[in-house]
This record gives sequence, C-alpha cells and structure tokens, in this order.
Amino acid sequence: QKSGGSITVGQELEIAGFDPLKVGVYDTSTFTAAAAIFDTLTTLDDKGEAAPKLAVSWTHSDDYMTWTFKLRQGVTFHDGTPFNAQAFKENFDRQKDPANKCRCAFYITNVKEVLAPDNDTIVYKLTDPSVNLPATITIQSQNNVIHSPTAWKTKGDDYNRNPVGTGPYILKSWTAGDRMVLEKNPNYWDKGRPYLDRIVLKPLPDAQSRFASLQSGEADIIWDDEADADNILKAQKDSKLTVHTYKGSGAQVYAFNTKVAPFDDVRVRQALVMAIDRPKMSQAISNGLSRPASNPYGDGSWVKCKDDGALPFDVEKAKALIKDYGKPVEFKTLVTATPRGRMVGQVLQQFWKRVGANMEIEQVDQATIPSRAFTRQFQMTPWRIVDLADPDPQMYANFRSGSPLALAGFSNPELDRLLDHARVTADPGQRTEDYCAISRLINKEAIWFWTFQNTYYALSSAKLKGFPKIYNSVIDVSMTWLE
Amino acid sequence: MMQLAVRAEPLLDVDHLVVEYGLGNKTVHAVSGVSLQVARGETLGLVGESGCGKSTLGRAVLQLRRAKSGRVLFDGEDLTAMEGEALRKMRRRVQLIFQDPIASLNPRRRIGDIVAEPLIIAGVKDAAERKRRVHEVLSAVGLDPELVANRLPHEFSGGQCQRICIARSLVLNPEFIVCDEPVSALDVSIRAQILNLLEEMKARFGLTLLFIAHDLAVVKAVSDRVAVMYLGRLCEVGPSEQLFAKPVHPYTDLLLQAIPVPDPDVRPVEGVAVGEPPSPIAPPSGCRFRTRCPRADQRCSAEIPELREVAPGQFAACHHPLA
Amino acid sequence: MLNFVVRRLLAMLPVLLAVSLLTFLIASLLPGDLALVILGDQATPENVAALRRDMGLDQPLWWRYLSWLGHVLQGDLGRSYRTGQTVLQAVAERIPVSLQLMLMAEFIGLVIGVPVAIACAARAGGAFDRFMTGSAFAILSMPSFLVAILLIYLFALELHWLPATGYVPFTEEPLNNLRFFVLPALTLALAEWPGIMRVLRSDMIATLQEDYIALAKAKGLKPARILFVHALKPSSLTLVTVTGINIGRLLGGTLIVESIFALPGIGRLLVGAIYTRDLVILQGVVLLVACGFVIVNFIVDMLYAVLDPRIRHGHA
Amino acid sequence: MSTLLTIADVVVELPTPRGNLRAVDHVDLSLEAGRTLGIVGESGCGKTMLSRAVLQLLPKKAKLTGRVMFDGQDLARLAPESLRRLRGRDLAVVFQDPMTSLNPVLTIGTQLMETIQEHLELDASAAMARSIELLTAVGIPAPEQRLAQYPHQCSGGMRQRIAIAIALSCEPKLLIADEPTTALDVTIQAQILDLLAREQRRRHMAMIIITHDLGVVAGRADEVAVMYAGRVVERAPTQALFKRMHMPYTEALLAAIPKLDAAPHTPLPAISGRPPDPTRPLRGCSFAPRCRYAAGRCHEAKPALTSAETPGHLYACFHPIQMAAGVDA
Amino acid sequence: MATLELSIKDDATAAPSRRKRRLGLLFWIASTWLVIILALAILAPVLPLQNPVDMDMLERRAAFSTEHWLGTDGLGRDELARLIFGARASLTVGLIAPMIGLTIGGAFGLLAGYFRGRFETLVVGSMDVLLAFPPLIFALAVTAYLGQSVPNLTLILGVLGIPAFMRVARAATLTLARREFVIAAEALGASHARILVRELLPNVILPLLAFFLLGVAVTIVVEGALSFLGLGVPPPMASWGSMIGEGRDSLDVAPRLAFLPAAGLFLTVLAFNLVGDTLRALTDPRQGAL
Ligand SMILES: Nc1ncnc2c1ncn2[C@@H]1O[C@H](COP(=O)(O)OP(=O)(O)OP(=O)(O)O)[C@@H](O)[C@H]1O
Ligand SMILES: Nc1ncnc2c1ncn2[C@@H]1O[C@H](COP(=O)(O)OP(=O)(O)OP(=O)(O)O)[C@@H](O)[C@H]1O
Ligand SMILES: [Mg+2]
Ligand SMILES: [Mg+2]
Repeated sequence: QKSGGSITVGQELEIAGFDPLKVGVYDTSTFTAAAAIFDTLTTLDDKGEAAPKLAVSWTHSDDYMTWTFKLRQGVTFHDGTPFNAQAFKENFDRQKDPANKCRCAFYITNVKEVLAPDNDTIVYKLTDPSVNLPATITIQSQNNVIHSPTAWKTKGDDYNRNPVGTGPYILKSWTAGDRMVLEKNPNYWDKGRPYLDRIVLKPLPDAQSRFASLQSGEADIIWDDEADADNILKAQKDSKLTVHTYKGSGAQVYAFNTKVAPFDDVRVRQALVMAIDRPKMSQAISNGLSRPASNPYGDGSWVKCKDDGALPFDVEKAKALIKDYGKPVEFKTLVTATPRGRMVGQVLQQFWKRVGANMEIEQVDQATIPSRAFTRQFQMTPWRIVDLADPDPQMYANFRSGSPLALAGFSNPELDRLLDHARVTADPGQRTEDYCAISRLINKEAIWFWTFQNTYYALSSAKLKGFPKIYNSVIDVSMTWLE
Repeated sequence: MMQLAVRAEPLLDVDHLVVEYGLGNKTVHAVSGVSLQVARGETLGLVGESGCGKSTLGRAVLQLRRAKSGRVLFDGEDLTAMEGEALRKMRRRVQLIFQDPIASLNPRRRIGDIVAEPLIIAGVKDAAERKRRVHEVLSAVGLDPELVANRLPHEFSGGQCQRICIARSLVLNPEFIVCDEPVSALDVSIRAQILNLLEEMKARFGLTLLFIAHDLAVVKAVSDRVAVMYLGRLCEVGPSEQLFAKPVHPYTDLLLQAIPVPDPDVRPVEGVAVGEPPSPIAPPSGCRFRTRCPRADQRCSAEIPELREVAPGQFAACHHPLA
Repeated sequence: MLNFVVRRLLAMLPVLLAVSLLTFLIASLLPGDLALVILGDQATPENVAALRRDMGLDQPLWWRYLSWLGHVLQGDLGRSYRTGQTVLQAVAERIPVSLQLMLMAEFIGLVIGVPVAIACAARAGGAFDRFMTGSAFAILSMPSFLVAILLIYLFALELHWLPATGYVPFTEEPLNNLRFFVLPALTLALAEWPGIMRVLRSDMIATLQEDYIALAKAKGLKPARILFVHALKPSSLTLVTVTGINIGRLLGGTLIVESIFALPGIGRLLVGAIYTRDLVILQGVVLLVACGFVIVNFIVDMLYAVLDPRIRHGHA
Repeated sequence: MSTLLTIADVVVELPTPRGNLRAVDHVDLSLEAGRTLGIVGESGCGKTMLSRAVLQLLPKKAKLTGRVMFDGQDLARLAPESLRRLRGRDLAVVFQDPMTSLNPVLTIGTQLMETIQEHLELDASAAMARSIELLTAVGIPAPEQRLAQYPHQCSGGMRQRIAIAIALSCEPKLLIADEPTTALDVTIQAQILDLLAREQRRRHMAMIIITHDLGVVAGRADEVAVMYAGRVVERAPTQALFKRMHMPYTEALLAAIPKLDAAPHTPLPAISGRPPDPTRPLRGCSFAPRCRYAAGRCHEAKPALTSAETPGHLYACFHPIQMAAGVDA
Repeated sequence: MATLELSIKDDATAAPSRRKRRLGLLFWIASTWLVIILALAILAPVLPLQNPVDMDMLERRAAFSTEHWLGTDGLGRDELARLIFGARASLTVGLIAPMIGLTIGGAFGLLAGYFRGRFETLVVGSMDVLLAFPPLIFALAVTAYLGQSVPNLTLILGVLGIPAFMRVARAATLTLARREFVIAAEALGASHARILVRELLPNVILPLLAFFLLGVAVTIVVEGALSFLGLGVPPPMASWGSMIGEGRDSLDVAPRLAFLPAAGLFLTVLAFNLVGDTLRALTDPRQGAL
C-alpha cells in the first residue's frame, strides 16, 4: 500500500446528485462516488460475507424481524456533525416520511421503522422476516449511505450537489457534467486509510473514447460492460492494463406482458424462449464474454439449483409451438436506444424470426422504460435483476402477485406461496429449495426469461491496486492505491 | 383646370398626379403633381434626366404603382378608382413596353407562350384562335412565327427581344401603349429599326403612345408633342418642332445644348451644363430647377411656377422663360 | 442607427415567445408522465394524482404555460426537480463550454474555409479548386462521430499530442483548456468548413467578375490587396449569415461531440433533461438557447451593416 | 511627336461553349502622346476587348496574339509585376458604368489613396492631400468630406468624376475611357466629356475614348477608328472621316442616329439585320450581309485596310462610297 | 417597309445551334454511378442478394469471401446486402426529406418574397423560431411522441430543412419579383397566382434544385448522426449512416465496416453534386446567350 497520488475514474453516466429525495435512486456512476463520500453500516468482505463498517456488530431476533446494530463511536461527518444513532434514524425517517414522497421509500417498504434506543444502538423493525439483512444493506445506494442531517437541513435544495458523509473522501469540487473532485478525508475513522490523495470522477459517455482515455492515460480506471467486448479483449492482451471482472448474481431478463396477446398464451412464450441460442448470442454480442443464464440467480448467487427448469434451446419445438398457436405471432419489444440495446434487440429478433415470430423493435430512451413498465404499456420489456446479496427483495417484488413490479401480470398461488415461504425461512438449504422451485415454475410458465448473467467490468491501468470485487455492481475505488 | 393643347378629346388625361415612395422613414417625391393629356392617335414624348420620375409616371398611369393623389382618366374613366376585375379589363386596352427588352421576357418561357400570355389572361379559350393572333402579331413585328415561337428569349438579340415585347403588347389590340425608354438599351443601328417599327405599328393599329426617353433626338423622331420633366414636375410641353426650335424653359435649353452633335465642325460648347439634379427625397422649394438654373432668383425659390401657355400649344413652367 | 437597433430588438420578442410556446408544447407532449417518472416504482394512482396536483400538472396546458411565462418574465426560470439546480445555475455551468467549443470550431472552420475559398475562387475551375471541392465532399460524407474517433486515434493514441477526452475551465488552466478543446473543435470545424468554403467561394467568384475588381487590377494594386481588401469584404455577406446560423445551432450544443470528448456542454444537459423528463431544465435551457440564437441573429444583422455601408445607410 | 502606343496585329480569342469567339480580329492602331483616339462601333464589336487587351485585363481564358507596344515595352510579354507597376501609373482606365466600377464597401478616400500610395510612395497625409487636390480638379465640391463617404452616397455623375480622379491620380501617359458616359444623362455626359478634354490638355496625356456614339467623338477625338465585328473597318483623322467616309458601315451608322434637325416622324435609314455571330466568322466582309452596296466579291474575301487619298485615312471596303458624307442622310 | 427587312432568316446563322455542349467524362461517370446506385436501391429486394438482416452469429466480421463478397458485419450479416439495402434507406430519407423542405420551404419563400409585408415578416419569424429551437430536441421529442420509423424520420429531417429552402427561395424571389417580366405580367392583368406559378416558379425552382442536391448529402449524413443517437432508421434496417455508426466500434478490427458505407456516401454525394452542377449550367439561359 502506497499513500498519495490521484486517480481519474471514467464513468458512463453523469451524476445527478446525492439527495435521495431529489434523485430517488442512484445509478452505477453515483454508486462509485457514494462509496467514496459515504459509509454504510456494513460491507462485504472478500468472501462476500457481511463485515462491519459504521456498525461494529449486530444481532437479530429469532424471527429475523428485528435487527440490532451497534454503531462505531467517534465518527464524525465531514462537516463535523457527530455520527450516532440519532443521525442514522433521521436519515431513515427522512426517506420513509410519506410527506417527502421519496422514490427511495419503495426499497425500504419491508422496514417498518428504525429505533435509536441509545446513542450507539439502532434497531431495525421489519414487516417481514429478513435473514440476510446485514448483507443486503451493503450496497452504497440511496437507502444505505448515511448523510449528515445538519448538512441537508442547512443546505436545502443545494444539498443534492453538496453531499456530506462520513466516508474516506470529501467532495472538493464538482463541475456539472464534467469533473467531481474528491479529496482524502484526513479524519477518516479507519486510520491509515484511504491511500489516494484525490479521486477525480469524470463522465465519459462514449465507450470508444472512454477506452481511448484509459489507453492514453487520462483515466486510470473506467467502467465498462460486455457490449464493449472488443475493448475488453484488447485490454486483456495489454500488459499496461488490468481487466477487473466480477461474476455477480442476477441476470439480464425480459418480462412478457401475459395480459395481452400473443403472450397470454403460454405456447407462444415458451416458443420464444426455446428459440434463443444463448451461446451463439453471446458470441454475437460480446465475443462470447456473456455468460448464458438459465435462472434469475446466476452463478454468483448462493442459490444453486440442480434443476432450475430451464427450457432447452429447440428450434423445432419452438416452431411447432408457434404452429400450434395458429395465429401469426407479432409483437413489439421495448429496447433502449443505445448501441447495445439495438444490438441485443436485433439478435433476439433474428432468433424469433427463425421460428416464425415477428418482433418489432421499439427504441425508447432509458427513462421511458420504467414508466412504460409500471403502467404496463408494453408487450415485452427488458429488465435487470441486479447483484444483491439476497434474492428475496427482487424476487418478491418481481413475481409476487399484486406487486407493482410484477410486470408479467401473472398470478399463481403456488408461486406466491413459495415466495412468501422463502422470505420467512432462515435455513439456507430450505430457501434454496424454494427458490429453485420458483425458478422451475417461472421457466415452465415462461413469464419472464433470462438471457445472460450479470458480469461486471472495470478496466484499469495496471498500476492501480487494491481494487475490490465489484459487489452489487459498485465500482468502489475508495480503498485503491497507485503503485 | 387648365386645358393643354389637345386637338381632340384626350384619350388619357392625367390630372395632378402625385406618386411617392417610402424609403425607410424618408419619402421619395418621384412625381409631384403632373398633369398632361394625350389625344387619341397622338404620340406624346416624355423626356427628362434619369430619376426624374418618368417611369414612375408611366407606371402610375397603368396603376402598377398607385398614386397618392390625383386622377388618371382613360377614355373618360378614372383608373385610380378602379379595382380588381374592372382594372384587369381595362388593362387590355393599355399596354406597357419596357426599357430592357431582355429583362422583360421571362427567361424560362417560350416566345410563343409569352406572346400568348395576354390572350390567356384575357380569357381567350380557343387555342387555335390564340395561335392565329400570336402569328399575326409576330409577323407584324417582322419575326417569322414558325421559327420564333418555340425558342427561349436568350436565343434572341436585344432588338429581337424588343420586337417580341412589342408583339406581346399588341396582341390584345390595345388603344394605348406606354413605351418606357424602349430603345435606350439598344444599339444605334437597332434603335432605328425599333423606332421605325413603332411608328409603323402605331399607324397600322391606330395606337396612341406615351413615349418615354431621355434622348431628345429619339423623342423628336417619333413624337407629335413633347413634355419635358424635371425632378417630378413638368417644365415644358409643346409640339415637337416648336419646342425644339424655340425652347422656352431654361432646362429644355440646357438639354438641347448638351447633346453631342456628330459633326466635328460643331465644336462642343463647353461648360453649358452645370451641376447635377438634386435628390427627389428633398427637392428644392419653389421651382425645382432653380439650383441649376442660370436665371434663378428669389422668386424661383419662393413660388412654384405654374405651366403657362407661352406660345400656341406650348406651355412652360418658368418665372423667367427664355425669349 | 439606434432606431434600427431598437426595431430589430423588438422584432425578436415574438420569436422568443413562439419558441417558448413551442418548447412548452413539445415538452408537454412528450410521452412519460412526469409524475410517474418522479415517483417511479412507488407510483400508486393516489400518489400520482397527489403529485400531479402539487406540481400543477392537472391544470390546463394554457394555464401552465402562462404561469410558467409569468415566472420567466420575473426572471425565475425554475429549478430542476432532479438536481435541485436552478436553470440559470445549470446554464451558467455549461454555457462557457458550449461557447468556447462553438467559437473555436467556427474559428478553425473559418481559418480553413476562408483561405481555401479565396484560393479556389482566385483560380476557379483549376486543379486546386477541383481538388478542394472534392475533398470538401469527402469530409462532408464523414459523420462527426466517425471523424471524432479517428482524430482521437491519430492525435491522442498514436501521436500523443493531445488528450483524448476531458475538460478544464479556461480560468483554471488556460493552456490545458485549449489543448482539450482542439480535437472537439476540429471535429466540428471539419464539418463546417465545406459549407463555409462553398458559399464564400461562389460569392467570391461572382465578386471577382465585378467591374470594380477589374478597376482595382487596372489601378495596379497588388493581387493580395485585391483579393483580401477589394473582393473579400463584399463577398462575405452570405458567409456571415451561414456563420450566424452555425453559431446559433452550436449554441444548442452538439450532443455527439460533447459526448465523445466528454465536454460538459449544453447539448448533454438538454438531452439529459429530455431523458430524465426534467422539463423545467428543458424549457428553460431551450428558451435561453433561443435567446442566444436571436442575439446572434441580431449581431449578424449588425455585421451586415458594418460590412456593407449601403445597408448601414439604408440603401437596401 | 513620339508614338506612345502601338497595337500591332492584335487578335483576341475567347473560348466559349459554342466555339471560339474572335472578339478582336487583326487590329492595328497607334497613338501618339497627348493625342486622342476615338473608337466607335456597335455593341459587341470588340471595343472593350481591345481596350482590355491593351490593359492586359482580358478574361483568364482569353487568348491574345499580336503585339501591344506601350512606351517601348510589349505589354503582352511583360512580367506580371512590372505590368502591375505600369497599370494605374502610366496606364489608366475609366470604365463605362460608374455604379459598378467603384467598390461599394470601400470609402472613396481608400479607393483613391490606395492607388496613389501604391505607385507614388507617398505617406498617408501626402496621399490624402493629393486626393483632395484631385477631387477638386474633377469638380467635386467639399472633397474633404467626400473622402470618408462611400460610392453609394454619390450620384452617378459624381462617381464617374471620382473614377476619373482615380485614373488621373498618378499622371498617366495614357487614359483609356471605355464608354465613360454611356450610363449618364446628357447633361452629365457633357460635363464629363468636358472634364476629360480639359484634363487631357492640362496633363498632356494620350487618351482613347471608346463609344458607340459618333457624336461623342466628333468634337473631341483627333483620330477615329470605326470597328465592326472585331475589325477596324475605317480609320482616319476626325475631320477627314466626317468629311468623307469611305466605308458604307460608317455612313450607315451615322445615318441611323436620329437628328435633331429632322422633322418628326421621318423614317430613319436603319441598318437592317444585326452583326454576325462572332463565333461563326464569315468568309467575306463581315458587313456584307447588311450592306446595300455588297456585291459578289464582298461575300468571298475580306477587304484589307487600304489607304484613301487623304493622308492617314484607311478603310476596308471593296466598294467605298464615292460621294461626300451627309448627302445621304 | 424599307426598315423591316429583318426576318428571322437572316438571323438564323446567328442563332445558337441546338446545344451540343460537351458534358464531360466526369458527368458521365457520375450519372452512371447514380443510375447504378438508384437501380440497386430500387431493385434491392429482387436482386440475388443475401438477406441483409440474416445473421450468421459465428461468422462475425468475416473477411471477403465468395459467399460474402464484402464480408460480414459485427453481427454476421452480409455487408454487401446491407450496403445496398442501406442505400435504399439512406436514399429514401435523403431524397424525400429535402423534398419536403423544398416544397414547403420553397412555397413559403416564394410567397414571402412575392407578397412581402406582414406575411413575409410572419414567415421569416416562424423560420427563426424553427432555427432557434435546438434540432436535436425537436428530433427527440418527435420520435418520442410519434415513434421511430422511416416516415417519421423523414418528416423530422424534412421539417428541419424548411428554413434553409425558404431562405433560398425567398432570396431568389426577391430579386426576380423586381424584374421587368414580372411587372409586365402584372401590367397584363395576370393574377397573383398566375404570376407566382407561371413567371416566378420556373425561375426559382433552379436555385432550389441546386440547393436540394446539397440537402441530399447533408440529410444522409444527419440521418447517420441520428442513427448514432438511436433516432435514425429503426433496426434491423440498415442505412449508410447507421452502418458507419456500427462500424465505428470496430475501427481497428475491421475498418471497412465504417469506411465502405462512408465511401458509398461520399461517391453518391459527389455524384449528385457533379450532375447537379452540370445540369444547372446546362439549363442556365444566360450561358448560351451572346
Ligand atoms: N421602388 C422604389 N422605391 C423607392 N424609390 C424609388 C422606387 N422606384 C423609383 N424610385 C425613385 O423615384 C425616383 C423616380 O424614379 P423613376 O424610375 O420614375 O425615374 P426615371 O425618370 O424613370 O429614371 P430612369 O431614366 O433612370 O429610368 C428616383 O429617384 C428613384 O430613385
Ligand atoms: N468574358 C467573356 N467571355 C466570352 N465572350 C465575351 C466575354 N466578354 C465579351 N465577350 C464577347 O466578345 C465580343 C466583344 O465584346 P466587347 O465587350 O469587346 O464588345 P464592346 O464593343 O465593348 O460592346 P459594348 O458596346 O456592348 O460594350 C462580344 O461578342 C462579346 O459577346
Ligand atoms: Mg425609368
Ligand atoms: Mg464595351
């Protein structure tokens, strides 16, 4: 570990801000900044187990409905405000307060309230049991990072772009759309850390020029994804560069709207799923980098199924199903208006054309997809199951009947039962059982399907060391150093 | 209203015509109270320096430029009061020929169409009839209809284009033609051809002409009477021979002296012409010619001279007429 | 002259008003209910209705427009719901970049286009003229997103002369700032100069036929003086118009170049605002950009007067 | 007196889409210092091309053969730089249209002073003083104010005076005035012609006046050359020419001009037809198709310039007119 | 009658013979290229080409071969077929969009230049509004609202081109409307409509057409830029612009994927303008005159 120096991080997106009341949810670029400016209660260690951060220890009730965390003492926010249970509670209440109408509140619906019985203890009261809470709150998201209450109160509207946390770096300056400069926090509670004096975050929206910036040394580490496979392969061959990958859990997925034709017929859904040759598709879109997915959990998850019920790739069977259906299969798929979205869309279109289904690509901007999805104005929409430590939050939201996120509009008592059961069960073996059964059911009904597992990429200069695993899809550079 | 020398009932009677142009916030006094009459069958020549308002007067007669005040009586009817269809009907009887023959023909239309255009506008539906008329006038102006009709204007010389323009103006059998400097843009040799042609057409079709030019010799060659214009006003009107032989207005005299004579024995008189015409935006008070007039005095700047009969049929607007 | 200026300024008001109305209409026609976008996954019909009421989205369109206009007239362009920035702050942050990019691009475009045009016009139809006309088309056929990456490959990765991406404010590091702007400005300029060259060349050719050029030659003036003093000025009216329109267009930002070179300009701000349905920013910025355009137009008119004394003295 | 300008066997050809156009066809002329030559002819007969040939200002694609000796140098073979030094200083020109021959965007002062400074190596204030002097000489009131004005602020006559001032600015040896008054009114025309004549006498320069109006040259030129279809068809001292024309074309040209002393409505003896297409030269005399004396030989061969009995009188005709001029008109 | 000897016959010699102007080799090469490209674009569906959207996912960016003459693109589609079908899309948009600008902008420019006054102020003002509005925002908003399709794209590009055509038409009309042949028509009592259609239009249309040709080039390139932003022709349809955009990602691996369509674009644009210049010179009445 060497102290000093400065790095530049090339990000994909522009950061809108940090105040959850304003921005609602953080995106991947914001995660990176948040990981440096803020701390969370817990973090994930090398093995993917929850480890202390601002919380030093924790216990839970038997029913997993109550979790108690002991907080680290002597920690202050960058503005000098002391970090304590009261501060944490204020953070939580602010998000939860219905008057604030925070989009972020959706992700904490399972938390009834947070109590602060004394200065260094907080208690989570949950509505449903959660066996893995300390791991699920490690992601540096809008809900989990802890802001200085004084700061948001005094700064008002300006707080969004002047965040104050307890993290290893302090926001020094920020030019909209350009650079965010983070300076080392000299009073960081973890003595000796961080190592770098300065981190500069820059949005570099274009993948080609982002990679060029890495090559030319303007950036030390950049965000990347499989769509940029050519550059990833190039970086692998380049001794001056390092490719960081992390095989996360979750997958890239698609939801059928089973309420509208032709997807109200299971034969059509099955046929379309069976028509997809994932290895070939991976070859086409990412030079084989993408890992085919057959269930929503992925190799990175602790849920490992012997039988996930995946439908086989079978063109003939698919054709037969379509033929059996009798009517022409024509539909539209929402696709993000990005090179990657277009490419994937065209490949799927190609597979489906081969089995006699006509898909039309409807390009929409990123912001439109959620609102189209929530209002069910789609026939087929792409979605994403992100890499979280526990499958429950996303599985429950995506598949439980009545959930606003149950995009397929499919309701099945058995599925509901399994979902309810899995979330209150503590035994990992039993939960695996449940989740595999859920996977089999979804695969059989083909209400959603999965294309590829999540793999996260960051490309850096070989001199950059100490880069951790890309847990939760967060590129966390806060503890790196330069050699 | 003073009656000018008109032998018969005038076909055209221009009465105190005033035409102005707006130029930003300034006003160009192009024609300031001009009265003249043209008798049926007569050619009235109108001369004057560039910018004195000759074209403006011509266009105002045809209502292409609406007058600010004054009247234009054509065959007893007031054109200035006419609108729309009535005016359009009247336009068949009054035609216009321009200075630049090439510019007055649409470069992208065939001669046959150009000459037939007035007939179409006048509502002659019968194509054969139109063709007959076109052939007739084209032959009349000395062009071979067969050869000409299918060509474009640029294939013709200036003189030929002017013939075509004349043909176009004749095709509706008009009674009156305003010729706005029809020969100024033409060569000496061609000029004579066109002047002769106009004379011939006049006789043949019984036309009445208002002939505008800046060349006194040209005007004299074709006009029965001549009107001399200076800066929006008339200076002198009279029968051609009389006016040229005995000019009364100092400006007419100046014009006559300034003409170069093609005879080396006549030494040009040096220093006759003085100064340049003032701007029509701010014309001089009183007599407009006074700034260049050797005879000007106090009275000329105070009082606008009226046209007075100085000799039988000859009128001049001058406080100090010659002789 | 003052009269002229005032009249021109007054004539711009309706344009601005129409732009504001158009922006407002377009913004409200965009699919994706703002309330839904803000509430996201949390949207329940009640929530949405409440938020719509709070934001005044349930009011009729004309009412919303008038109230927005009322605020604008009082100098309040509003605040982004997402970043909390006011429109003026957002624009103040971005406009220096777009302005600089635009100025440098036009400058380089003119520096390439004008001499080439003059050289071509001086020997119209000659080898150089034909070659440059052809090259102009070749460059015109290369979209800026291709040119940009080629320039990056050449100047940043191969030659290491210039940085590939990035930006520092001029006030902080003037020299570095210029280095950052060279490639993006060049990318834009390469797309600009063929147009500049074409209009100036044809106007120059026309001017060089004029009698007064023949007279200038007959006066024994040096060829350079004839081209640059006698011919260039009267030929540059169309050029000024074209440059004005280009500048107006570039004021609205050039999303592609800004994205590729990671410049924080107006283009990215605007498109970001559209994608996140940040209508306050969208409307405000479009209105300000339109003001910029109108001002540029005004300057163009003034330049006409400077270039051509006939216009200055009202002899149109 | 010495010969200042000799034009020997000059041919100017212009390539056009319709074929080679011979604008000037084997022209020989000469002019002595301080004398005035008038060149007369119809539009398109090559007057301007001939003057441009002297100035070496022909269109780029034009081809010039023959010699143009000016002050002992062959202009056609002079290096561009020496030519440039010569133009404006020894060789000046006034164009036809004062509206277009002054640069609309430069002040009158600039346009005057640049010539003076280019050739006389005067400093700005001296050049300015000389400009004012020149403007006064050509009869422009309040010259100091005029210097700061633009051409459009002056009337046509004024502009032509300024153009003349520019031409006179370096005391040229030869002034070529290409239809200097065609675009002007009669009264202004008289003024300008007077001005030119006065300045010529005063500065003792040679002058070529190009015009299509025989009236203009009659009183002001020492010698007249009549051009037709690119050729000089008659050339004589002015007096001699008007006394006795040999070439039917010259006569017809004179006759076609309306006379002030003729009665109204007298038919004019017009020349029929129009000049031949210069891209399709005729084998015989170019005027033959329009000539009333033309006979067989005229259509077969081109008549050469031959001397008449009066000294210095040359004409190109097989059937010269025998009677005295004027009788016919 | 002595003066009326002139008949056209003795002038026949002087009249220009029917044009036999040489068009030049370049003109012929250019028109041949255009004919070929247009024919290919029109006939693309019936030509023995491979399907431009069929992917051979294991044969990505294949080199030239007898099966794929120009190799395959990033998704294993036949490059030749895509180039030809791309020509179809690019030329459709590239020709129709400027036509919209030409008709609407041309009509407004003509009317504004002829009638002047309030109407002109209104038209010029509206065009300023259109120019002042950032074009990309316009494109984004319209696609978001109307959806993404070739007709909508054409509409957007067409509307964006209107101000330029309006300017050209208006400038030409302003000078023409003062010409004497227009006054002559007026003096004959021709109606406004007649003057506009018969006298002005034939003269205004030529500068408009010349500008149209430049418009074709610009439109094709702009369509590419919009494709790059996801606003161009909807995939899997190919257009030259979108192909350049896709090829850009693999510039160092397979540069031809970007440069082949760019070359096609360049040659076509150049050919259009060469032909246009020649045709303009041919139909210019002044050229033939003495
Ligand atoms: N459309 C116009 N707008 C403003 N002023 C004009 C317009 N037309 C003519 N004028 C001005 O009106 C005055 C008279 O012009 P007009 O054309 O009638 O003169 P003219 O005697 O025909 O001259 P010319 O001999 O040059 O044809 C001139 O000063 C001229 O500048
Ligand atoms: N730039 C040119 N290109 C081709 N032909 C030309 C050019 N300039 C003039 N001509 C032709 O050359 C011939 C001689 O023209 P020139 O200008 O010398 O005639 P001009 O006697 O001066 O006529 P004008 O009295 O009209 O000025 C004409 O036939 C003319 O059409
Ligand atoms: Mg006139
Ligand atoms: Mg000439």
